[in-house]
Order: sequence, then structure tokens, then C-alpha cells
Amino acid sequence: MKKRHEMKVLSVETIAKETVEMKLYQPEVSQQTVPGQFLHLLVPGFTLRRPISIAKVDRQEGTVTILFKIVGGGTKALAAYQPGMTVDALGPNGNGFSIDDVSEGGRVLLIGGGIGIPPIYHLAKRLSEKNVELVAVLGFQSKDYVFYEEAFKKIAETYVVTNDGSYGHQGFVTHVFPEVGAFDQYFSCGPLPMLRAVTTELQDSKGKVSLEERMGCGVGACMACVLPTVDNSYKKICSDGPVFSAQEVIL
Amino acid sequence: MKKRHEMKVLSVETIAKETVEMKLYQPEVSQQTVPGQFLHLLVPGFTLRRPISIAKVDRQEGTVTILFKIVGGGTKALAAYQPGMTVDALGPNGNGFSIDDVSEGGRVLLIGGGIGIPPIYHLAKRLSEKNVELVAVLGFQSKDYVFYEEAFKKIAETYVVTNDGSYGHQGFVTHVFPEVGAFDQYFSCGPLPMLRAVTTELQDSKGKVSLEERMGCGVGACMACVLPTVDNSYKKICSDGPVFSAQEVIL
Amino acid sequence: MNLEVKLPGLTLKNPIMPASGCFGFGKEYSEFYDLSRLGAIIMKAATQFERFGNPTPRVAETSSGMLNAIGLQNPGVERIIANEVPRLAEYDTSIIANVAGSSLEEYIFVARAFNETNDVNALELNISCPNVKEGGIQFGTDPDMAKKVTAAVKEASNLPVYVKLSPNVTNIAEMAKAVEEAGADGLSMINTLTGMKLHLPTGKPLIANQTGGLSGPAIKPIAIRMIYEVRQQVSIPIIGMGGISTAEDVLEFLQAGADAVAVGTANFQNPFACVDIIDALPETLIKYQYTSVQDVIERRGAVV
Amino acid sequence: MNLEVKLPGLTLKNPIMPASGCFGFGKEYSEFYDLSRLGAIIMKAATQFERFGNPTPRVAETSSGMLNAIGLQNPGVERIIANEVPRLAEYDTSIIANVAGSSLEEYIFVARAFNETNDVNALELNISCPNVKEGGIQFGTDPDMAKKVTAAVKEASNLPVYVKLSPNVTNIAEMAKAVEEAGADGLSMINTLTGMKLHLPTGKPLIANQTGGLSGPAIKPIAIRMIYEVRQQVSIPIIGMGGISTAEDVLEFLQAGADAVAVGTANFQNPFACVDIIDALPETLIKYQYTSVQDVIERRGAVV
Ligand SMILES: Cc1cc2nc3c(=O)[nH]c(=O)nc-3n(C[C@H](O)[C@H](O)[C@H](O)COP(=O)(O)OP(=O)(O)OC[C@H]3O[C@@H](n4cnc5c(N)ncnc54)[C@H](O)[C@@H]3O)c2cc1C
Ligand SMILES: Cc1cc2nc3c(=O)[nH]c(=O)nc-3n(C[C@H](O)[C@H](O)[C@H](O)COP(=O)(O)OP(=O)(O)OC[C@H]3O[C@@H](n4cnc5c(N)ncnc54)[C@H](O)[C@@H]3O)c2cc1C
Ligand SMILES: Cc1cc2nc3c(=O)[nH]c(=O)nc-3n(C[C@H](O)[C@H](O)[C@H](O)COP(=O)(O)O)c2cc1C
Ligand SMILES: Cc1cc2nc3c(=O)[nH]c(=O)nc-3n(C[C@H](O)[C@H](O)[C@H](O)COP(=O)(O)O)c2cc1C
Ligand code: FES
Ligand code: FES
Repeated sequence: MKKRHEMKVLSVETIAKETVEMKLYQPEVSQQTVPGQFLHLLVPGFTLRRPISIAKVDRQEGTVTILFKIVGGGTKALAAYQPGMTVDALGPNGNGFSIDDVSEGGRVLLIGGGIGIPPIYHLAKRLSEKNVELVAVLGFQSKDYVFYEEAFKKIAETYVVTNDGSYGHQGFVTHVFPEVGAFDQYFSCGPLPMLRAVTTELQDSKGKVSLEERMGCGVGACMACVLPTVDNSYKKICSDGPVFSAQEVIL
Repeated sequence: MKKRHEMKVLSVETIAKETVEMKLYQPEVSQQTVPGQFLHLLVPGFTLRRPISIAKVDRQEGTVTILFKIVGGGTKALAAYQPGMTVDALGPNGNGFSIDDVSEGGRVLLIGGGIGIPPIYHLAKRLSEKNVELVAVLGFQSKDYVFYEEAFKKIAETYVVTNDGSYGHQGFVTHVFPEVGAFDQYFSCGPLPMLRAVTTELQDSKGKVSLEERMGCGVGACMACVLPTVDNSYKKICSDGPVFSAQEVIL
Repeated sequence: MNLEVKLPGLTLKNPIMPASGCFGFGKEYSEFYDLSRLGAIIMKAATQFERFGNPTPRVAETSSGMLNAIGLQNPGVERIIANEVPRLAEYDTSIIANVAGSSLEEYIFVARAFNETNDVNALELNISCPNVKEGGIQFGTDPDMAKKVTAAVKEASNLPVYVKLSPNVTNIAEMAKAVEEAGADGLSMINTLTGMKLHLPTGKPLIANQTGGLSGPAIKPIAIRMIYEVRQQVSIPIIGMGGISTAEDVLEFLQAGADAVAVGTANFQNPFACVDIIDALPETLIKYQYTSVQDVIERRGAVV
Repeated sequence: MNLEVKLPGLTLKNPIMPASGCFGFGKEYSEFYDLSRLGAIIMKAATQFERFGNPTPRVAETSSGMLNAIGLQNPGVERIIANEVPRLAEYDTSIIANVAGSSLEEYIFVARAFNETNDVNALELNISCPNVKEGGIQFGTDPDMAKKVTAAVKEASNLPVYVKLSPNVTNIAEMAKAVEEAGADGLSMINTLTGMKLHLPTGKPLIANQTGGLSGPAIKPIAIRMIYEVRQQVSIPIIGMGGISTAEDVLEFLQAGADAVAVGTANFQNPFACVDIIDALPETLIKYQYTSVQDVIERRGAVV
């Protein structure tokens, strides 16, 4: 049976502009999670839970780390949590990135945009345990927002792109695609306009994308988060996704 | 101009069953308060402020002490406050017990019921600075709810009454009136049925009562807390009261 | 403690059921607890054909509430009967089918289809969905239309019919009396209030459908008022809903005039909402000196 | 930044005013700040004779809202004109008088009385108070009655008339169009939604009047929806209200179709609510790329 977890806050840290890293203790969730899955967090005073991707887990420690951007009341309240407090969470929810079809010795392109980068990092860590070559393209609004560059550099050939050129390459993530070379498959998470550009640019490549939508239940019951599919049907982002084959869905 | 105060919580202590004493730091309020006045407290997550009487002040320390019973969501949330946090308060609100007409060498009867006792204690402290003989009758539901008995005993001849007889005299506060002797004036605060009994029993004596009503604004603007008066008019409990002459209002 | 309630066509072990549309067809929540614990299950709305519903975003958060404009997405009554009802029938609980439509014919079609199954115990006639443009809403705001569709569905089906009322009306008692007259076995109330939220950066409605239905604790005082009002004027039982999230809320609905209740939005905050409420109900009733759910229902007569 | 708005009969330095009944006659809040900072002040309802209102309790708290059933307690229009208006007239702000009544004659009497003063700038015609039993509410839910009282008050007074609409109706746009046709200079919306809360130990309504009017953030999505809907169908200006407590709320109301706003329940939580909102408004407008209040009003045309 699925549970509702009380996760203990171990640390809360601002690691870039408006960007908070929170480490939580919950061994069960830590064991079960695969990259791309999310927690559905209850923030007191708000009706709906907040979906936040899992950015990394440490199964030994029994910890789960999330990263979030302060955009509204819910994330603002979360950012004010103190170590020792607990967060009420459902999860791990959804279907993450399947990496069964990534072959040993292959080359994988990872594309993350802004707050879509945490699940991509989680995936990179997992892929780095396989014998796979990783190339990461990370897009941010501007220099102040950059995070996890060093962490990525340890495991991947990393390109940082900022919209305003204040750090790394200037422009959109797609602008550095000519430089990244050949790859077998790509994985991407980020804002919808970025995902649209990425899937269009890479339409001849095999790829998986992680999507967002406003959620009600977060568990597949309310039909708030549906997405049309190419076969004239639909998928639920919270339970069929958030990760989908780029070929399967209509963005 | 009136202000909205941030009052710092110094201590929170359960001093009897469901009864919490909270000490707050706010020198300005501490200086201004007279017995019978109240604070109007904002509790995050609740629409309306909670009126809570001031139980004592220490002008030297700049502190204000309140006492409250946990009855619903607001008082429950307040009871969970930790030292160091701040409470948003309006006040001191209302008109307290006027003691100008209490003459030196006189004898005063104080009658408090349950959570109506704190403002009576504040008054007793202030009266004890005058050369006045004090008799206090304190009513509680049962033994577990008794508080401030020792504090009263230091300054007043004190009778404790419990409804179920589990401590002190058994019955209602009015039951010990035959024992208290003559007095010049009485002051009372407590639940409405008690005040009705007290004012009826003591209808030939001069007295002042402190009243409660559900409040909207707490400052006299919304007309939520009106009370009919004997002259066919009305008074607002939050701003004309909460203390009224027993002869003036209709309970 | 005895939590049982008897309603036309339904004997419920407790008065708690998930509200239509907030629990799908039970599958997802069956991963959290045993659905046999529920008094009944109200299924997501069924229409004649599959519906894909409205574009997204379909939900938005509001103070103590939420807006939704799902648009009755469902696989169509036939697939519901084939795939969902049999799975739910394995649980020891009652099944209520929510019947929706945009024409009289569609309502009749759906009601007939459920009538053919053995596992559906009652119909909840949804004449009040605010998120369907083709006219679904009119049935819920015009007493004559409401009467017509109620009578037609009663004729099309042998199952007891609970008509789900819309709160977006000037006179709720008039609506209730109309459907009672038309033969409704019970009422279900309230559906959502029509609301809107704007997206400040664009100044446009946040929900793709523009308006959405407001649910959650924010609307509870309106639900209580409407149930109280209707209870004075009609005698058929009422399944009450609108912002219930605690056992105390359930008691308030029962005192106001409901005979059973449904829990909607609260499931999203707490997937265990229904069972947590069922667990807390006995001590809540004891606290307020009631001996059973039936006791609350009987004693309110004296109160009103 | 320029926060000015021009409405019939009113030039407001900013679009913020306290809502009727939530600010008395300004006296109490003048002890917190200088009332000259307000765009305008809407006074507590005035009736022909003094009214003592309903028995207490008159208020109850709800999730993100409150219920009230004050029952239009006020000293009567003559004493308001004698004692309250002159005091308010000393501030550099506009005065709007809220006109209430339980008969056509009473509305006319009150409107005429205010017409004799020099210091009242506009009338808010309260046809929507849900807490008066004698029929006040009927004017607010029947379009023909609303038309009648609007026309009568227009004739009785030279002041611009803003008709305050009740949200307790099936079709708000119909009400708005009716009063526009009858000559209303503007609308004021929304008044409270009728609600109820029970006192669990007794099972009886907590508010002595049984029902009360629901206000506060809980009703904001309903207010926004109604204003948006009405804005598509009428052209007279709208004073918007219902759950406003921040400058972002004000922007949402302006985007939805309001031309100015009133702040009610928020004053009780924060006596500085109006001035805090006025202070925050410029930066909020800048954040969402507007250059003035007028800019929001003009640009929504393109959006709607
Ligand atoms: C599967 C998934 C994974 C996500 N992972 C992350 C992550 O790792 N880090 C991160 O910072 N953000 C992530 N998001 C986005 C995050 O959920 C929103 O930023 C957050 O809910 C905003 O809440 P708020 O109260 O601060 O903002 P508000 O705008 O005040 O929220 C109001 C409502 O809108 C919803 N909402 C607002 N923005 C979004 C959004 N982009 N997607 C879905 N719902 C939204 C909120 O959940 C809430 O119900 C993820 C979203 C999804 C769907
Ligand atoms: C002038 C005055 C002084 C008071 N002083 C004290 C005191 O010193 N200690 C103390 O314990 N209590 C005092 N009270 C009562 C106290 O205000 C309530 O017990 C408290 O507001 C309950 O809040 P709640 O959220 O716990 O309960 P809930 O019942 O959940 O409150 C719901 C709403 O009802 C109101 N309410 C409930 N009970 C009362 C009540 N008895 N009087 C007024 N409003 C009520 C609340 O303020 C709130 O708006 C005083 C009341 C007044 C009017
Ligand atoms: C996401 C969502 C979907 C809903 N779908 C339906 C539906 O299909 N049929 C229906 O009759 N009511 C539907 N409703 C209304 C609920 O059944 C219920 O009447 C309403 O939400 C009030 O209860 P609550 O405040 O407990 O949610 C839906 C409500 C929500 C929030
Ligand atoms: C305590 C109280 C008293 C009110 N009295 C009046 C009144 O006398 N006349 C009137 O037109 N509206 C009255 N209203 C309604 C408000 O003016 C306003 O329309 C409503 O409360 C919605 O705004 P809010 O959510 O900001 O409070 C009253 C509201 C409250 C809460
Ligand atoms: S959020 Fe409810 S189905 Fe996805
Ligand atoms: S509470 Fe508003 S006048 Fe007393």
C-alpha cells in the first residue's frame, strides 16, 4: 500500500538566486526512487500539494534531496522551513526516466532548463554508474541562477548556457546542439517552450522528456494533468508521466 | 496614532488543564495597559483576530502576560508558539476596570470564573497597590483547571469554588457569597451564565462586569459585538467595554 | 459505534463516500487503503461517448479552495461498465454512478446503460456540472428543465436517483422541490460554485476553460446554508458535500440536514481523507453526545 | 506612479476604498492612519430610521472567510448626515453613502436626504443585503425590482448611483444589465454570499440570525468570475470587491473588469489593510509591466 510520509528536514540552503536545496530524511522513499519521479508536498495553509522532483537520493544515508525555485506562496513557505521540522509528502510519484534502453558504451545527451535540471542531475548520477558517456547542456536565465555546474562537470561534458549571456554560452540550449556531437538518445526537462524547441530540433533522435502541468490529486484520479498523445488519446502527467517518449506526446 | 504591535514571545507554559500562560515582550503596550483591557491577536491561517485579556504587566521588564484556554483552532495554534516567535497584536484595546471610585480603606469583592480570572487578577494587583481590602471568589470547572490560587492568596482573602466539588467549595461562585461579608463594590469576569447569576444575586450592590462577544474588527467599526443597554440603546463590547457597570447593561 | 445509514436503495456501513470526480474510479486510492472501508463510492461522471474534456490548465488553487474545469473527461458509459464497475464491485461497498449529459437523450442513454448492470446501486444525476458548455448547466438552474430530466431518468432506470444540485442559483429550495416532485429519491448537494482566477502576467483566466468550479472548505458555509434551507422544505434524503475535511465537518452537515456525505477536494490534500474521517467519526459523535449517526439525523428534527 | 481613476462623479487619487460596513464611519480607523490617503470612503449603510440590527452573535469565522449578520445597524440617515459626514468631510477624500432600505419609499427617503448635503459624492445603492428580512434581498435578486429601485433612486437624487449587486443569483449579468438600463452610473460588486455555520454542541446556527453573509478571500474567485462576466456585457464602471487583501488582488480585480475596488474583511485582520495596499500597488503594477492604474483598465480591453 502507498503511504503518506513525514519527511524530516535536515538542511535548507539557497544555492542560487531564488533556488533552494532541501535535504530530507526518509529511508523508504530514498530506496524506492528512480530519477524523474517527484514528491507531492503538503504545505500548510495551501489547498493543493506541490509537485517537486527528486534531485538526488543517498540510499546509505536514507536521504532525498529536492531543489526548488521560489515562485509563489507555496515554495516561499517551503523555503522558510527549518531543520528538524517535517514535511508531509506523497511519493515517489509518477514514472521516471527508464534507462533500460541505454546501452553500455553509448553516448547520452542531457538537456536541462532552469528548475528542470534537478531530475536531470538525478538521472546523470544514475547513468554515470553505467558505462555511458554523458554530455549535459544546462540552460539558465542568467548567471545568478546557475547551480550544479560543478556537480555535472564531474560526470559529464558540460555546457552552460544563459539567456542573457551573463555566463557560459549565450542564448538557448538548442544553440549549442551543433557542438555536442553524436549521441544515441537524449533526456530533457525544463520549461515547455524549451522542450518544444528541443523536441523539434531533435525530432530525428530518440528522446525522453519530463513534463509539468498544474495538478489536483497528483496520483492519477482527478484528470487535471492530462496531455494529448499522438495516437489520439491522452496520458496523465502525474501517473503515466511525468516522463514520456518525445515521439509519443503532443507538446 | 494606534499601532499594530509585533510582540515577542518570552515563554509559553501550561499552568492548568487546557490553560496556557504566555509572556510577551512589548514595552509600549506594557506601559499603556489598565486592567480589563485586551489584546487582539492575529493567528496565521485564521480570518479573525482573537481577543485575549491582559492578565498582568511588568512595566519594568516591559512585559505583558496573557492566559488563555485552548478551546478551538486559534488558541490551539497560539499554544504551540515557541519562545522567540512574535505575535501580531492590536492593543491594549477597550476600556478596562475604572478604579477611581474605589476609596482607600474600602473593601472590594472580586469574582472570577474560569478563563475570566486573568483580568480579575490584573485588577487585584492594581487594587493591592491601593489601601483596599480584597476578597476574591474564584470559580473553576474542577480541580484540574485551578490556577493562580497562590497568587491571589498573597493579596486577597481567597475562596476557590469548583462546580464538581473536586477542590475548595462545591457549586457556583454565588454559593459562597453569604460568607464573604460586606463590600463597597464588586468586579466580575467570567462566562455569561455566571455573570447573570452574579449580577442578579448582587443587584443591590455597585458592580462592574467584563463581557465577551464574538468580534469582527475588535476596534468599534463593524458592530459585531453590540450589547443592549438599559436606556434602550446599545454599547460595543470591544470599544465601549469590555467592562461595564452592572446597572447599565442587559445580560 | 453504529455509523450505519439507510437511504433509498443503499445501506451504508458509514455515511462517508468520496465525491464524484475526486476519486476517479477508485483505482488510484485503492493503492492507499482498502476501499471496502467506504460507505459507498461515487464514480466519476459518465457520458454516452468518451469525452476528452477541456484543455489544460484545468485546476487552480484559491484561498481554502480550488477551481476545476476538467470537462467531464471519461471513457464513456460502456467502457465504465465494462472496465471500472466490475473492479469496484469486488469491494464490500455500494457503487453510485454519476450520470452526466448535454441533452435529455444522453442522460437517458447513460441511465439506461447503468440500469443493465447488477453492480450499480444508485444513480447520482449530475445536472449541475458548470464546466460543460453545451447546455449541461441549464438543466441545473432552471426548475422546469431539472424536473424534465429527473422524470426522464427515473423512467429510464429502476435505480434510485439522487439529483445533484448546482449552488449557482437564486433559489435552491425551488430547485430541490422541483426534482422532488419529479420523483427524485434523494438529493446530492452541492456541486461547485462557478469561479475564476486570473493569471496576473497575462491578465487572462488561468484555467483554459476560463471559469472553473470552486470547491473545498471555502464553500462549506454555502453548502451548509443550502442544505439547511432545503431540509426545511423537502423530505427526501440529502447526500451533503462541499468542503468536508474532518469528522466535525461531517457532523455539521448531518446536523444541517444531510443523511450521508461525500468528500471531494480533501482527498487531494490527504489521500486518506475518507478513512481518517471514518476513524474519527465515533469519537466526534461521542464528544457532542450522540450515540450513532442515526441519532444525529433523528435529533435534528427537534432542533430545526 | 499615477494611481488616479476617474469614475462618474468621483476623481479618486487611488482606486482603493474601504467597503461599506467594514469601516464604520471611519472614526475608529482614523486612529490608525490619515484617512486622506484613501481613494474614497464608503460609509456603513444608512436607513431612514435608526436600526438596532440583529441579535448577537453576529459574526462567525469560516475557512478564509467570515459570516456576518449585523442587520444594518445604523443611527439613521439624519444623524449620519449630522454627525458623521461633516467629520469625514474634513479629510481629503471622496465620500460614498451606502443607501439601504426595506421598501421603495425608504430607499427614496435616504437617497433624497443625502442629496441635500454637499459633502457626499456618490451613492452606493445597497439592494443586496442578505441580512435584512423584510424584503431588502428581493430587490437584489429580481431584475425588475432592481430596475425599479434604481430608477426611483436616480430620480430622487442628482448624485451618481452605483448599484451594489448580490452574488446570490443565477444570472449576474442579467441583474447588471437591468440596472444599467434603469440608469445606474456604475456597479458595485459583489456583496456577500449567503452562508451558515452551525454550533456543534447545539446543532443550531451559530449566528443568531441563522444565516449570514460570507466575505473574505474565500469568495474572491466568485467575485472575479462575476465581474469578468458582467464586464463583457455592460459598459458602466464597476467598483469591485470580495476578498481583496493584497495589491495583487487589486490588480486581478482591475484585470477582470473593475475600475476601482473596495476592501472589506481585510480591515479586521489588518487595520492598515487599505494603506498597505495603496503603498504596495505601484511596485505591483511595475512588476506586471503596467504604467498606471488607467493602463491596466485600458489594456484589459485587448485581453478580454
Ligand atoms: C512533475 C513536476 C515536477 C516539478 N519539479 C519541480 C522541481 O524539482 N523544482 C521546482 O522548483 N519546481 C518543480 N515543479 C514546479 C513546481 O511544482 C511549482 O513551481 C510549484 O508548485 C509552485 O508553487 P507555488 O506555491 O510556489 O506557486 P504558485 O504559483 O502560488 O502556485 C499556485 C498553484 O499552481 C501550481 N503551480 C504553479 N506553477 C506550477 C508548475 N510550473 N507546475 C505545476 N504546478 C504549478 C502550484 O502547485 C499550486 O497548485 C514541478 C512540477 C511538476 C508538475
Ligand atoms: C474581551 C474578551 C477577552 C477575552 N479574554 C480571554 C482570556 O483572557 N483568555 C481566554 O482564554 N479567552 C478569552 N476570551 C475568549 C477568547 O477570545 C476565545 O476563547 C477565543 O477567541 C477562541 O478562539 P479559538 O480559535 O480557540 O476558538 P474557536 O471557537 O475555533 O473560534 C472561532 C471564532 O469564534 C470566536 N470565539 C470563540 N469563543 C469566543 C468567546 N468566548 N468570546 C469571543 N469570541 C469567541 C473566536 O475569536 C473566533 O473568531 C476573551 C474574549 C473576549 C471577547
Ligand atoms: C477535480 C474535480 C472534479 C469533479 N468532477 C465532478 C464530476 O465529474 N461530477 C460531479 O457531479 N461532480 C464533480 N465534482 C464536484 C464534486 O463532486 C463536489 O460536488 C464538489 O467538489 C464539492 O465538494 P468538495 O468541496 O468536498 O470538493 C468535481 C470536483 C472536483 C474538485
Ligand atoms: C461586518 C460586515 C458588514 C457589512 N455591512 C455592509 C453594509 O452595511 N452595506 C453593504 O452594502 N455591504 C456590507 N457588507 C459587505 C461588504 O461591503 C463587501 O461587499 C463584502 O464584505 C465583500 O468584501 P470583502 O470580502 O472584502 O469583505 C458588510 C460586510 C461585513 C463583513
Ligand atoms: S493530478 Fe490528478 S490525475 Fe494528475
Ligand atoms: S468587534 Fe467590531 S465593533 Fe466590536
